[in-house]
Amino acid sequence: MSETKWGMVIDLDKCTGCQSCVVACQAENNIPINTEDIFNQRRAIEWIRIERYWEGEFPNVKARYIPVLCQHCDEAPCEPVCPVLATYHNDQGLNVQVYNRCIGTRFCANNCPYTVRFFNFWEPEWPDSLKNQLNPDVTVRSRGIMEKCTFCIQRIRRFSRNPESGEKVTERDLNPACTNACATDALVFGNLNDPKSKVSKVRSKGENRSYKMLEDLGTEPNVIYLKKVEKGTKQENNAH
Amino acid sequence: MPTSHDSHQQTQFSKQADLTEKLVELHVSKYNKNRIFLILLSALSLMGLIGLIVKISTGFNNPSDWGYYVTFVAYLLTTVQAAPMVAIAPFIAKGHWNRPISKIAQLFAPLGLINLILFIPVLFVLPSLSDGRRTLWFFESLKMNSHMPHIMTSISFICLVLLGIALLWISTVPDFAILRENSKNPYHKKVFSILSNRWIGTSKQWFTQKHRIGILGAFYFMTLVIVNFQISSDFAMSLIPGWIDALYPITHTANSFQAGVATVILAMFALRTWGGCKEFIGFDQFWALGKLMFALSLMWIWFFFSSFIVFWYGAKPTEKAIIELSMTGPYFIAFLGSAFLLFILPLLTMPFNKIRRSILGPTVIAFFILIGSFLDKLRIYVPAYQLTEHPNKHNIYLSDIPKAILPDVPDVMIIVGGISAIILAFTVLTKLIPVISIWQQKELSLYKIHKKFHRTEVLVLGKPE
Amino acid sequence: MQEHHHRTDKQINKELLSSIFATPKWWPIATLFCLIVYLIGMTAFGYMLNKGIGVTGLNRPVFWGFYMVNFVFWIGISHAGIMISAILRLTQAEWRRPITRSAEVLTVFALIAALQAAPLVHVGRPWRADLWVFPYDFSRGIWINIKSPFIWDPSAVMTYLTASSLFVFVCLIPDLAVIRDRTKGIVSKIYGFLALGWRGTPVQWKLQIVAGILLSALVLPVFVSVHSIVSWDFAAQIGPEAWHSTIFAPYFIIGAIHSGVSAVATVMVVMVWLFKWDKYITPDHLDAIGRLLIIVATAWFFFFFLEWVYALYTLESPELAMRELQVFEMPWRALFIVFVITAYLFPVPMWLFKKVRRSFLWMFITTISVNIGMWLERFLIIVPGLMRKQPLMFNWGSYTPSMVEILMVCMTFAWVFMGMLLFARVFPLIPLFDIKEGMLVRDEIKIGRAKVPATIRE
Amino acid sequence: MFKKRSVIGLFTDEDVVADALDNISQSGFNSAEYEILTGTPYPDGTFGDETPKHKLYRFPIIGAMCGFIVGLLLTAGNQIAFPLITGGKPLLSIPPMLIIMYEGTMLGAILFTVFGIIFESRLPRLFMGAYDTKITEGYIGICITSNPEKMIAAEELLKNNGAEEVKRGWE
Repeated sequence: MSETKWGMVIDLDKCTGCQSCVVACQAENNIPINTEDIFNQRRAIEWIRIERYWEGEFPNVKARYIPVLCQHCDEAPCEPVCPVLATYHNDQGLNVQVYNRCIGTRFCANNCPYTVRFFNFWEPEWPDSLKNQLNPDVTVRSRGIMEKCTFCIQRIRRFSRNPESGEKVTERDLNPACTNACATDALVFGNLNDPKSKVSKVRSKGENRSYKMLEDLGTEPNVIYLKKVEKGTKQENNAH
Repeated sequence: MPTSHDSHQQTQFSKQADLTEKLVELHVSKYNKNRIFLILLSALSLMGLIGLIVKISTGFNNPSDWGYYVTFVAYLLTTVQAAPMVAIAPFIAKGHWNRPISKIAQLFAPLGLINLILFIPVLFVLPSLSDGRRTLWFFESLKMNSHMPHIMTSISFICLVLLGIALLWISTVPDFAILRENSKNPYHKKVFSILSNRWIGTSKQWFTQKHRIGILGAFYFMTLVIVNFQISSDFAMSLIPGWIDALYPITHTANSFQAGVATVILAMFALRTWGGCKEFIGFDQFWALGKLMFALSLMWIWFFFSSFIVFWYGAKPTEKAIIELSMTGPYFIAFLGSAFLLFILPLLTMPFNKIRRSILGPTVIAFFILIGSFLDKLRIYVPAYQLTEHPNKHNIYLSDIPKAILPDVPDVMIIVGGISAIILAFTVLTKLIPVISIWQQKELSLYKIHKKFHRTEVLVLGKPE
Repeated sequence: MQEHHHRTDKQINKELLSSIFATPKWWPIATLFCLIVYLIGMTAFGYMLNKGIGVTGLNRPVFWGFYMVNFVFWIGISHAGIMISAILRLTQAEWRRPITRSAEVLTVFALIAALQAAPLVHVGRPWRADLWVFPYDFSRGIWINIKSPFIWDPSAVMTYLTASSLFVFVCLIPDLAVIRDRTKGIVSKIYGFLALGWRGTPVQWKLQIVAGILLSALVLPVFVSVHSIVSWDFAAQIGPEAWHSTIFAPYFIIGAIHSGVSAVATVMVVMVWLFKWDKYITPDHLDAIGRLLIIVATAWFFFFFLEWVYALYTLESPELAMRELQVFEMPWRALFIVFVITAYLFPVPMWLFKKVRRSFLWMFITTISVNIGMWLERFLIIVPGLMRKQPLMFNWGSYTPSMVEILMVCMTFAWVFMGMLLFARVFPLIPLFDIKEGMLVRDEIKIGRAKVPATIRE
Repeated sequence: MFKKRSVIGLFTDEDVVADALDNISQSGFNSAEYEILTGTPYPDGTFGDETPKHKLYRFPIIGAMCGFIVGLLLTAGNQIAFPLITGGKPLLSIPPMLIIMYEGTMLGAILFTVFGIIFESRLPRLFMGAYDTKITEGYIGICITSNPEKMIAAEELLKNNGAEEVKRGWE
């Protein structure tokens, strides 16, 4: 059991569904532009997406937002099915994807219950004006391979490298782009094994509202969701 | 070539006549040496009856006491009541080798009565569907009667037994006619003439006879599958929370055929050694059944592995729990035993012609397969009945695995007594009904001819339409 | 009852080698047509190779489509071949004799078609996919993941392909000798080389017969394992809830036998129509295979029923949603109805009539309909399963195949027809020596006036 | 082996062949020197010859063992050589190994069987020796292979025993 186990807590009570995390992720991770016809082909790539569900009947309809990203499961179904070991579990609890090894059987994508794995159906293209904004730390994926949320592993690497070059490394450098972009602090990232880390604190605070997505599949996700607080329920007081 | 045919024509009548004589003689000959044996058997069966009474007196409130009992009922279903399949399947496939042993297999059908009696207490043990468990009867959704499993299973069980008795009777009618002619005792004559149901052997009667046997056999097969299906799903699977295994009924049935063949092999061996049927039950039968048994054990492991790999790979919490419950957990020994006896042992022995083409080889393997299939039932049924009193049986999780329990004294008494009762009943039946079907033997002698082919002796097998 | 045409060896050689020495007029045209369709499909593949998987109809979450369906279908077809010949050899059924070879050859070509259908073409980077089976990037110490069903697949399919091709070759040797003796010059040399100098000594014949039985016994377990493993590609997954069922292995197997035996029957009819071998493949053979089909089809239907019952038994929302999609939503509903009718409700009642079983035309129609149904069956298992993966309705999708996929499906069919035609051009599709042996061991028993057909056994 | 010569006689009737074989064996040719060639598999001992012996059954067993071992080494070695945790499954998981080992076993068994068939039936045979294409037309041939000086006797023997045609060949 290694001391670091990266994880995320998503407080649905704070999520406003503003999609800023999605935009930040697209910018950080060199995700190809999802044009209209790509959307119509149902081949859009968004490593983190906001799923919107309607609850109740008119007139009192409630909109529910839930940000879904790779859950970095401890017992990830996507890992064992890859014939070429292009995806495996590293010692920091991350579910990593090795682009060079991937041959694109799309087996992992089928076996992911959260459908958060994406296939490059086309060669990604950017208009010349945007070519220079690509993130140099992140590979530009070619066509025919899988990709998915990495918890911005490039930032984790930079953070853990902890350069002696004097530049000061803060929590913000570690956080994935989505977490930093979240206006309401709904996403909290950090080391789940370290009780002093912010993520552990938030988790323990919201213990009674916490759940994992599709828990009965036993995939042991490292992304913990905190239930939305209904008005007039006793959860309300210990929500904030 | 024509010469051989003519000679065959001439000998035909005399051949048939002395074949009949020989077989009748074999049937009526009283071999009394096994009197002590019979007394012993009846004593043991009596002990079993006592055990049953004791068991019932303890009441049905605690299902986990009844685990071994239900296992035994399921076991009898998969051995004794599956045995007639040996007679049915090759008959439909127009096989010749099974003619001498078809009656032996059919003799097991009426023994289902014993199992039917043993089955009655199980109905009281099985909880009603009102505890909200998953069930094939979709209790909640279809607003079914909460005792659906009890009712339906009893119906199909009774059908199975009745079909078995009918099958035995119909296929014995011509032999009864022969006995009617050959018995001196007027009382016997009367009984046989009733049983033989005015059989005089017109070609019409033979025609209907063939079709009756075929149809009854097909129905017996279907009913057997259905009963296996109901017992395995309603009396085991649905009691284990979160166990969704669409294949288990099939595994159960396949194992029942395997055990049924094993049962018949043992009976054949007994009759060959002590019943004086040496010249009718030969290598061919043991060889063919041995092959069949081997094929069925390969089938068993295939079904088992297909279930296992899906659970192992899916590794949902419930699936892990099931694997621990029925394999790696409390009943690990039983699982190991069943896997070894049902698959590994046949695999290591049966491929070799020396063993397969002998009398003793298949018999020994059959004996071990019977033990193995009991262990195979045990590791499923016993925990299932421990779980019915599980604290959280209503949710799909199987939070804590129960400890293994051993059979108590009444259980052992019932199991030993039941088996001896089966043997006793079988022995008695062999006295009443010719163990070697006379008409089948005669028909066989028509279609199976040894003939000279240039310099060598060949076997000519006729395949009537 | 059965009409027997007794033929001398000379006649048998002449008539059964007619496909080689007296090639029919239509042969070049038919082969050329298949070749053209095949090349069109190959062009489509090249286009996909160039542009990427995007040219197909695949999307998220339906990552597997026509290619996988077609793969499973052809694996299924490939099964009957060996199944028929092996089972019938082991049970020493006389009516096997004229159909074993064609069944085995069908197996080989269907397997190659399956390889063309999915594993090598449907991946994102085919130029790397061929490194699966071998240690992958071993120079960098990176190996394959044997836990993946996609590694079990190649191991099983390759074993099966090797086994069945060797099976065909071994049973071909005596017939190759026959052709060797009928040809001159270089052609004769080639056939002689393939025949390995066969002379027909008792030992050689003995081994030939033993080999038939022994190889059958060895190939049967392989054939069972192959389709089980293919089914575990799906059943082992927990993503698509509807796939995660233990019954898949036997269900796929029995389905494969159902479609495959029908395919063999179709091939029999076609052989009679094209090569006029009606003296060797008689209505009796069709009758026998028809009876077999009734049993197989009913067994398959029982498994189909079981799979449904236990899907409902789970009472899990994605399962129910998937079944609902299959039965109640267009166009899936229409496909489902067509599938049930063509795969069972139409052919099986037909086979109950002796007239149908003994008529070439009707057997052709019914067996073709079975295979249409079985193709749809695979489609209705794979695609709806992916469309309704999990309770997260936000990700529920749909799928429509693109032209490229359709062309590549046609390509595989063209490949199999072409393969059979080419084989028939160079090798006998009906095993000569088996027929000759059949003529030799055929006998009859006179009982009174009746003549019971009989066979000589050792 | 070039010392040997061989001669073949063609027959049509099985019983004639059987008698001929008797005479040949009586007139000092041992069973290694003559063999029957047929275009059809006849039941054992049709011509009164002893049933041919073969050791085919040991081949698949050896092959199965080899295949099993290879499969075991490949799968186990593979998982140990490149230890990556996937899906929380044990590093050395048995069930997948079983599947591939099974395939290996069957492949080994089948390859060895085919090899055994070819080996046991003494194929490929480089020199056809005395042979006639009529044999695949239903004629039954008796081929006598022996020292050159015994050829004349053999030819006579075959002619006298009702051979329709006698040909010489090389061995």
